[in-house]
Amino acid sequence: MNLNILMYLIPSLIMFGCGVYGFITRKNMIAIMISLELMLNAVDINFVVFNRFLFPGQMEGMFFTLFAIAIAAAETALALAIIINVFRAMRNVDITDINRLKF
Amino acid sequence: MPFEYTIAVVAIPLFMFLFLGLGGTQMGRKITGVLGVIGMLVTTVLAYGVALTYFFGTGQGQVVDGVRQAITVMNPDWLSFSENLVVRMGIMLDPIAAMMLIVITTVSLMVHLYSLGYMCDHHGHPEKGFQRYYAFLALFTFSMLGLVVATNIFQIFIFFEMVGVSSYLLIGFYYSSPAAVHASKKAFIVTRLADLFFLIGILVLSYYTGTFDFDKLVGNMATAQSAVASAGGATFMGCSVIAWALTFIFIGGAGKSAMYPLHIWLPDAMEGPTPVSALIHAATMVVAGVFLVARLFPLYVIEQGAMDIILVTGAFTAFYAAAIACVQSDIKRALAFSTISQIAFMMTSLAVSSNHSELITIHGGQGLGYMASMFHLFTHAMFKALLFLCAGAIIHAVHSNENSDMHGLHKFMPITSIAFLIGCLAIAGIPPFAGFWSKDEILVAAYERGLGWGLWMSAVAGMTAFYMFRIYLLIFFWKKHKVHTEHEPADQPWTMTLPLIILATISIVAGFVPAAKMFTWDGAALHTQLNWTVAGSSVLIACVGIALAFRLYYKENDLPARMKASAHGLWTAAYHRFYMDELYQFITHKLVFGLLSVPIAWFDRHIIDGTMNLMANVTNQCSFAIRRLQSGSIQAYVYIYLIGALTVAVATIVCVLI
Amino acid sequence: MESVGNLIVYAVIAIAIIVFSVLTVTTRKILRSATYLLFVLFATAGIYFQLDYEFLGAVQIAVYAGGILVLFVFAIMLTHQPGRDAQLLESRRRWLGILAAVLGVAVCAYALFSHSAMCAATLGQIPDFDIAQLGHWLLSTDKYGYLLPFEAISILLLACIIGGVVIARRR
Amino acid sequence: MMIFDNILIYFVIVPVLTLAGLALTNNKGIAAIRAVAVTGATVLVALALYLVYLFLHLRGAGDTSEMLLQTSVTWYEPMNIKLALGVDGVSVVMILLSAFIVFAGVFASWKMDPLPKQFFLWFFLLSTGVFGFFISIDLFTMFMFYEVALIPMYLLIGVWGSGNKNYSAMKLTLMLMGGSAFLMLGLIGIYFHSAPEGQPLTMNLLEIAHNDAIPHEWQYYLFPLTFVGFGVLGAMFPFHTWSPDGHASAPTAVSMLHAGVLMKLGGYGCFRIAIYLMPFAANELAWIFLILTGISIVYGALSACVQTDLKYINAYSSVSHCGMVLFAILMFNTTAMTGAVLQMLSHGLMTALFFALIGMIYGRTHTRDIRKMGGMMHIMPYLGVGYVIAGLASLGLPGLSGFVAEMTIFVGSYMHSDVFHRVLTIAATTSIVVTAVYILRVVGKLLFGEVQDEHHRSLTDATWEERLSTATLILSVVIIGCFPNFFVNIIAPSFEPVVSALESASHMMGM
Repeated sequence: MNLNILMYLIPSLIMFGCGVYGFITRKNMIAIMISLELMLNAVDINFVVFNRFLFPGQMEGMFFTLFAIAIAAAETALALAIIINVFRAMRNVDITDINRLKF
Repeated sequence: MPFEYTIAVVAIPLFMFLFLGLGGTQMGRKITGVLGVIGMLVTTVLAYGVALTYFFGTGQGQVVDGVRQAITVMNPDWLSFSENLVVRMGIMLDPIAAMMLIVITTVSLMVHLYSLGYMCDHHGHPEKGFQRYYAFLALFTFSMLGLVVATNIFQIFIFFEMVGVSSYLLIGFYYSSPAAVHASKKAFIVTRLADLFFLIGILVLSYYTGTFDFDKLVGNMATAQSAVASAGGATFMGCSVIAWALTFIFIGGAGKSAMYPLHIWLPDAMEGPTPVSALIHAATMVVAGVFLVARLFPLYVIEQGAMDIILVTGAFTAFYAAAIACVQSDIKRALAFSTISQIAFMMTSLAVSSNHSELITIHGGQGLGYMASMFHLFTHAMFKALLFLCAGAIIHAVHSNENSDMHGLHKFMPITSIAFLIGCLAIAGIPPFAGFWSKDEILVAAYERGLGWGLWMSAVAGMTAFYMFRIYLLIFFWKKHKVHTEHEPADQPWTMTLPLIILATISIVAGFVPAAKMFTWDGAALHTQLNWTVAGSSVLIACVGIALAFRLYYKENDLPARMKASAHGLWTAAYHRFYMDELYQFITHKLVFGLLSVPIAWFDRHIIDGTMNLMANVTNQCSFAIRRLQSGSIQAYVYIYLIGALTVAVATIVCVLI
Repeated sequence: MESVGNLIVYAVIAIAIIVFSVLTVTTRKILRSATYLLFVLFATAGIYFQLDYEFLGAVQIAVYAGGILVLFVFAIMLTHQPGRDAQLLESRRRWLGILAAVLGVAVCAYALFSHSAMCAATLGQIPDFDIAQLGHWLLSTDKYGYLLPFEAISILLLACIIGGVVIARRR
Repeated sequence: MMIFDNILIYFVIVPVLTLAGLALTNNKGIAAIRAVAVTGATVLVALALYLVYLFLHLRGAGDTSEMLLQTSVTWYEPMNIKLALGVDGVSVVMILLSAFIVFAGVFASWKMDPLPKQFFLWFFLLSTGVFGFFISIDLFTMFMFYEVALIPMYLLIGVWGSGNKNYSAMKLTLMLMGGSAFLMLGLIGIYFHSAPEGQPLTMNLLEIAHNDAIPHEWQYYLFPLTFVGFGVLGAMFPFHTWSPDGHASAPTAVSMLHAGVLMKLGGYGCFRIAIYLMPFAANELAWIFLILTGISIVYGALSACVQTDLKYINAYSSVSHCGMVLFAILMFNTTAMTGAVLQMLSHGLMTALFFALIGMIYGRTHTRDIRKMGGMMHIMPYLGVGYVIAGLASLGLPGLSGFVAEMTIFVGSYMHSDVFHRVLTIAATTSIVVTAVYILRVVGKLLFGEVQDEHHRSLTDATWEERLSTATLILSVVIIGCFPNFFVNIIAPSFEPVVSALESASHMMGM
C-alpha cells in the first residue's frame, strides 16, 4: 500500500474541522487562538503535501509554509499581547464579556 | 451768515452725540450736561443766523421775482441704487426748513437747559445715565435737523427712522421700569409700521417718477405736474399710482404725527422724562408728519384724492383727541392728546388749502392753509413745549402725574402757574397770544374750503380752550393742596425757570412773526388780513370754553362728578381712549402672535423639522435593522462566512452533478 | 510499496493528529488544550520529516512548538483565573459549531474524493538541496528567489515586535 | 511658480500656515496658540484690505475684465480640472467680510476650553475652505473648498458645542451634505455640458458662461439642483431647519463664522453658479424660488417673534435675512443683486456680532432663555450697548449696515413692474416691522427691566478681548452703514455679466 496524497490530506482536513469547531464554540480568547493555530497548521500541511506530491520539482509550497509559520508566530505574539492587555484592563478574557468597544 | 453754516448746525449735534456717547462715562455728569448745553447753544446761534439770513437776507439769487428760492447747500451722493435713483445726503434750505431749524434748535436748547435741573434728584445731583441722556438728546436733535434739511424723500425716510430710534431710546430712558420699556417698544413699532407704508409709498413714487429729489418732484408746480405726468397715467384699483404713493407716504407721516388710528403710541410715550416729551412728543418729532406732507405739498395739491384722505383723517383726529383730552386725569396724557389734536389741526389746515378748480394759481386760498399750518406748527411748538416743561416742573415738585395729587398749586409755584396760564391762553387762541394768530388763519382756510369744515374746526378749537383750562384749573386751583411728600412743592431752580420764562415770552410774541411773508409754500409772500368774522367767532368760542372750564373746575364742586355720572358710558370710553389700545393689543397679541407666529413656530418645529427628523429616523431604523448582522462577534462572522462558503460549494457541486 | 515502518509512522502521526486535534478543541482545561496542541504540532512536524522536508520540520518544532506554544502557556498562566476554566458555549452554539465543522469537512472530503485521480501521484524524487541552498533562494531575486516576501515578512515581524512592545507596555 | 505671484493664493496659504503653526504648538501653551491664531487672523485682515486696495487700483487703472487677478494651474489634465483663481467685486467684499469675521471669531473664542489647539485647528481649516471658495472660479475647486468649509462644522459643534450638540451637529452636517449631494449632481451635469460639441470640456466658470452650451432642457434640471444645493446652505425655506438647532448648539465663534460667512457661500454660489451659468432656466424657474424665499423672509421673522432662546431668535432672524439675500438675487437686476451682496455683508457682520454677544452673555449667565434674564444693561453695559446696536442694525436703523442693504433690495425688487414681483416685494417689506417687533422684544426682556436672577448681579462686563472682538464688528457695521457707496461701487459692476446674460436669455425666450 502506498502512502498517497489523500492519506495526508484527511488528517489535515479533520484538523481543520476541529479548528473551525473550536473557533466557533470557544469563549476564551486564548482557546480561540489555539483553534486558529490548528487551522493554520492544517493549511500548512496541505501546502507541503500538495507540493511534495504534485509538484515535487518545485519549492513554492515549502516556502509558503515557511513564511506562514513566521507570520503565524508574529501574529500569535501580537494577539497574545493584546489579550494580556485586555485581561489587565478587564480582568477577563471571555470574548462574550468584552463588548465595550462594540459599535 | 453764509448758508454753509447749516452744515455745522447739523454736524455739531452729531458730534456731541458721539462725543458724549463715547466719552461721557469718562467725564463727570454735571460736565457732560454743561457741555451738551454749550454745544446746543452754539448750534442754536448758528441756526438762527442761517434762518434769519434766509428769511431776510437779500443775497445774490436769494430772491427772484419776489419768490424766495430754495437753496441747496450741499448734496453729495450717499447710496446709488441705479443711475437715476440716488440717495443723497444733502442740505437744502427753504422757508419751512429754515423755520424748522429755528423751532428745533430753540426747543432743543430750552430742553437741554431745563434738563440740567430736571434730571436731578431732589438733592440736586444728576441722575444715573445723565451722560446717556444728553447723548440721546443730541442724537435726536441731529436726526430732526437732518430731517428738515433733507433734499430728497429718501433722506427724509432715513431721518424718520433715526428720530424714531432716538425717540425709542429716550422714551425708554428709565429702562428699569417695565412701563417705559413697553411704551418705547410700542412707540417704535407703531411708527415703524407707519414707516413701512412710507417706504412702500417711496418705492411707488420713485419707480414712477424716477427720482427721489425734491427739486425734481416738487420744485414748483410745473415740476410737480411733470412728475405726476411721468407716471404715464398708470392706475391701480381705479386711482392713479401717484395718489396711492402719496396716501402711503401720508400714512408714514401719520404714524409719526400720531394721526388716528396710529396715535396710540403717543400717550404712552409720556413714560419718558418730561423734557423729552416736550422736545420730541410735543414740539418736534410729532410734527415730522406734517412737515412731510408740507414738503410734498404740490403733489398732494395735484392728487386731490390723497389730500381728501388727509383732510378727513385730520379733522376726525382733531375732534377725537380733543374729546379724550377732556377727561384725562394724567396731566401729561392730557397734554399728549392735546398735542395730537393740535397736530391734526395742522394736517387739516394743509389739506383744506387746496380747492379743486384752480390747481396752478395757488395764491390766496391754496397757499393760505399751508402757511397757516406752518405758522401753527411754529407757534404750537413753542407753547406746547412751554406747557410740557411746566408740567415737568409740577411733576418734579409733587412726584406724580395724576392731577388728583396736585390741586391748588398756584400758591406754591406762582412762576410755573403763570407760565402755564400763558401757554393755555396761547393754545386756546386768545389774542394776542401766539396761538390765536395761527389758529385763526387755519380757521379762515377751513371756512374757505367749506362751511362744514370751518364749523367743525371751530368747535374743536372751543374744546381745546375748555380742556386746557380744565387741566390748568385742576392743577393750580380746585382745592387746597395737600402736601404728601416730604418737601413742599415749590418753584424750581433757575435752570428750569429760565426756559419757562423764555418760552412764555416767545408764546406771547410769536404771533407777530410775519408768517404770511415767510412760511409760504413757494417762497412768495402771501397777502393776508385778519378775517374779523372768523377771528371774532373763534375768540368767542374760546371764551365760552374757558368760562365753562372755570364754572366746572375753578372751585371744588360736584358738578363734574354729576356730569360724569350722567354720561358714564361716554366718559369711561373716552377715559380709556375709546379702547383703541385694547384693539391693538388684540390685533397684535391675539391675531398676529396667536394666529400667525405661534402656529408658524409650531409648524416649523413639528412639520418641517419633523419631516427632516422623520427622514433621519427612517434611515436610522433601517440601519438598526441591518446592524443586527454586524454583531461584532468574530465567531458569528466566521460561522456566517462558513455557511456562505459551504452554500457556494454545495451549489457548485449540485450544478456539476446535474 | 512503502516500507512498513513508514506506514506505521504514518499511522501514528495520522492518529495523533486526529485524536489530539479533537482533544484540543473539546477539553475544558485551557492548559490541557495547549498541551494537546503541542502534540498536534509535533505530529505535523512528523509529517514534514516524513515528506523529506527536514528543515521545515525543524522550523515547525523550533518556532511553533518551541516558541508559539511557550507564548501560549505564558499567556494562559498570566490570564488564568482559578475556577474559570474555558467554558464551552451554550449547547445551541455548540451544535452549530459541530454542524459547521462537519459540513465543512464533508464538503471538502467530497471534493477530495471526487478528485481521487490525484491519488495516483506518488512520492517522487525531490531535488537535492541543503540549507545553504535554501538560504540562497530566500535571498535571491531569480527563479525560486523569495527576497520580496522575505523582506515583507521582515517588516511585518518588525511591526509585530514594536506593536507587541507598545501594547504590552505598562502605562 | 506663477501661481505664487498671485495674492489670491495666499488667502489659502495663510490659513494653512496657521494650521501648521498651530499643529506645532503645545497643547497646554494657550498663549502660543492664541498668538498663532491672532497672527493668522491679522495677516488675513491685512491681506483682505490690501486686496481691496489692489482691486480698486486695477479697476481704476482701467482693467475692465470680468475677473481680476486670474491665474490657473492644472491639477488633473484628463478632466481639465484646474486651480483657477480670480476675483470680482463681489468676491472681494466677501473675502473682506470673511477676514473680519475670522478675526473677530478668534477673539471671541479666546477662552476656548477644552482643547483650544484643536479648536483653532478646525476653525482655521474651516476658514481655509471659505477663502478658497471665494477665490476660486473653477467648479471643481469651488466644490472642494465648499466641502472643506462644511465638514469641520461637525466637529466644531459636536465637540465644543453646548446643549443638544450631537443631534444638532449631526443634523446640520447631514442636511448640508444633502445639499452638497444635489450640488455635486448639478456640477457634474454642468461639466458635461460645459462646452459645445467637439470642444474640450471645462470646469472654468468663465469659460462655461462664455460657451453658454448648456442645453435649455438640461438647464431645467441643473438649475434647481444647484440652486437648492446652495439654497440649503443659504437657509432657504423649507431647508432651513438645520439653522436653529445648529446655531443654538454651536460655540460662539463657530456660530459667528457659520452665520457670518458660511451661509453666504450659499447666496454667493446661487448667483455665481446657478444663475450665471444657467440664465435661461433661471428666468423660467425663478418664480418658484422667489415664492420660497419670500416665505423664508416672512416666516423666519414671524417664527423669531415667539422664540425664547436667544440663539433660536437669531437663527430664525438669519433665516429671514438670508431669505432676503436669495430673494434679491432672484430679482435679476443690478440694484437688487447689489442689495443682496450688501445684505450678505451686513447680515454677516451683524449676526456675527449677535452671536458673539450672545456667547458672551451665555458664558456669564449660563442660560439663553430670555424669560430668565433681565436688566442686563445694568450689569454689563458694554455688552448691552453692543446688543442694542446689533439689534438696531438688524431692524434697519439708517447709519448701520442693515438699512442700506434692505433698502437697496427693496428698491431693486420694486423695479419689476408686474404684479407678482410687486406683491412679493411688499410682502417682504413687512418683515421690517416684524423684525422690529422681535428685536425690541428681546432687547426689552434681556437688557431692560428688572434683574430677574439675583445671581446675575455679580456678573462682570466684557473683557478686553471681547471688547476688541465686538468693537471690530460694530465698527464694520457702522462703516458699511455710513459709507455704502464705497461698497456699492465695488459690487455693482460685477453684476453686469450676470444681468446681461439673464437679459439675453429672457430675450431669447421672448422670441
